[in-house]
Amino acid sequence: MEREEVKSILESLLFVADGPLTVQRFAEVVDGIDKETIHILLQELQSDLEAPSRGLQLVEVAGGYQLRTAKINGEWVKKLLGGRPARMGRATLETLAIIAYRQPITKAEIEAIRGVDVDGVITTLLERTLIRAVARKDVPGRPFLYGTTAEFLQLFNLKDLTDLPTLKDTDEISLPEISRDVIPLEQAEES
Amino acid sequence: MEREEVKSILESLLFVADGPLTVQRFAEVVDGIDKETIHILLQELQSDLEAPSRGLQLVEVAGGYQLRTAKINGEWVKKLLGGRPARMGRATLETLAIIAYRQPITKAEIEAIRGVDVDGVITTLLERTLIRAVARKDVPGRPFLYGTTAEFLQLFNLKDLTDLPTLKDTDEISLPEISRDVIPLEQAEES
Amino acid sequence: MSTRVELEIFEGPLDLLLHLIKKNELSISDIPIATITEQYLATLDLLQTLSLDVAGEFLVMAATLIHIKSRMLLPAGDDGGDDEEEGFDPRDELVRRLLEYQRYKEAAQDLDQREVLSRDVFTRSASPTEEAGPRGFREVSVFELLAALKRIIDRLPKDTFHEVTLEKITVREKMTHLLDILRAQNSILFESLFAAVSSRMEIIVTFLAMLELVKVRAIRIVQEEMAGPIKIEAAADMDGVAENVVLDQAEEDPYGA
Repeated sequence: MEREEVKSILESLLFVADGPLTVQRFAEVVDGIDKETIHILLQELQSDLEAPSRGLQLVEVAGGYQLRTAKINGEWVKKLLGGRPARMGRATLETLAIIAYRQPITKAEIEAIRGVDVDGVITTLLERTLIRAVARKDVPGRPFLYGTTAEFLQLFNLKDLTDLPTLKDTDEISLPEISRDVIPLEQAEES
Repeated sequence: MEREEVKSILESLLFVADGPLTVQRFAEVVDGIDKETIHILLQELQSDLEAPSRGLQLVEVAGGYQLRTAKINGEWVKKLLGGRPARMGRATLETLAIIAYRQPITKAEIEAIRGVDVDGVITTLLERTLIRAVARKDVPGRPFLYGTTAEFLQLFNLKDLTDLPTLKDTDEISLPEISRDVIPLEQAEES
Repeated sequence: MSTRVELEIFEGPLDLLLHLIKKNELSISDIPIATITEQYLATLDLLQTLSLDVAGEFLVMAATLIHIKSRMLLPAGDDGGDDEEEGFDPRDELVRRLLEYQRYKEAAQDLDQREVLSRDVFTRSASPTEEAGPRGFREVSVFELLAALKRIIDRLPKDTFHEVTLEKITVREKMTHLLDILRAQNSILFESLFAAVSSRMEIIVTFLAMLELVKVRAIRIVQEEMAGPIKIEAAADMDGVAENVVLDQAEEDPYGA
């Protein structure tokens, strides 16, 4: 198959896909094309889209590639689509950040960090499938441990969890130490 | 606004639109741009997409413009989408609804309600394990009685069968009555 | 847990403390605990004066601050003996919590500044079956219709008084009625179709009439977005298709007297 043809097919597939497409998936669908070629063509597509007259971008997100509108056109798109979901509140964002960086984590552990009850927020995040229960913690009460989902990566345009910006180290205090300290607090709180 | 910018916006809008966009609609959203310019830019976009490396086409349909995949890539698109559970057709949904509300039910009884042969649909539903044969009816021929499965509940996000949007308050108008009334219409349709 | 109308501005006691520390340009690792406790309590007082409900967490923190303050006043080694470590500071635990909270607060801000999907950037929302239909509306499933129907029925008064007199309304009449409406205005909201309907039997009959017209493809039932309003609209050749069906029904009508 011609290079141009394959590129054209990749664009078609990206256009109709429901979510990010992995190079693996492209290779399965367009058989006979090696992953290396697919990779190169996707890079090409990516740079084609950087032209100022183009209104799309090809992002690497949640382990795959996805076409999205250019950020600069966000306001116009919003105008076309009309009323869009409101901004995510701070409580939601903070809880999500804690789960993203500390997963798997229990509700009690999140509450110890935020200093407030997070029941409602957890429910919202579960409903939006931004987090999911991944396991139960082997402590009394066997609480759920929560982790983030592929939808979370998609929402914030992240390739994978390592793509999360590094937590700013504000001080010499290391994370493990903090969590060790946090556990007794929870127990105290529960009793 | 720069010409390039507007072209970029048009591409973004076409990308996210649910249906064809009229020049009028573009003009409403991107205010300050005259329809003539929009028209010219859309023509430009249309010819850009004719390049062999592009996988989309801009079609004029129902009085508006819509981005679609290039016809030539149809097979690949189908292959990609075929890998996922396809959207359920109306016949399948209707049959499933009848089974859900009237289970256990025989094929003949479903056909009496729908007024059409449901062999193919039943096979599909069995293959997708949305229904299963739960028993045989004690009538001549001892036909299978079908009921829904756990997968069915999952697919429609139902806790259990009582969670179906039943017409609880309309018990006095039982379904058999409805089906009796519906049959003549369907027969009319077939003739 | 008390209702938390109050401190939408403060996400919790830690957030309020961070705010006070920042406002006073203090260092987290060396908080003048007396000053901060005073300001913290003053803020809570203010909120209570404004008749705002102060959540339990804020009060727990107030107690913690007062406790730390009291321990700061004790001479070293005089505080019960469970903190023998050299250089123990009663503020340590609080400092740790504040630093950790601040870290995630910043991480949350970073997340918020990314290209957020459906806020800054958008993916396609249309159904992938490109050649399927000229319109991007999604067709509504039977289940969604039944759910919508149930909502309408639920709104009806529970009495079934009128049922007897209204039973004579026929599917055919309803079909004709619906076609008339659509001829006049091309589309109608599902719910408004039932607005003037007062008995369950009439609702069912109306619903059946609608289903019949869908079946023969005289009308389409569409929805612009999930959970959005359901719309009934005329199909391209509504009249051509519907006429036969309605006429055929004229002969024998199961709902007729």
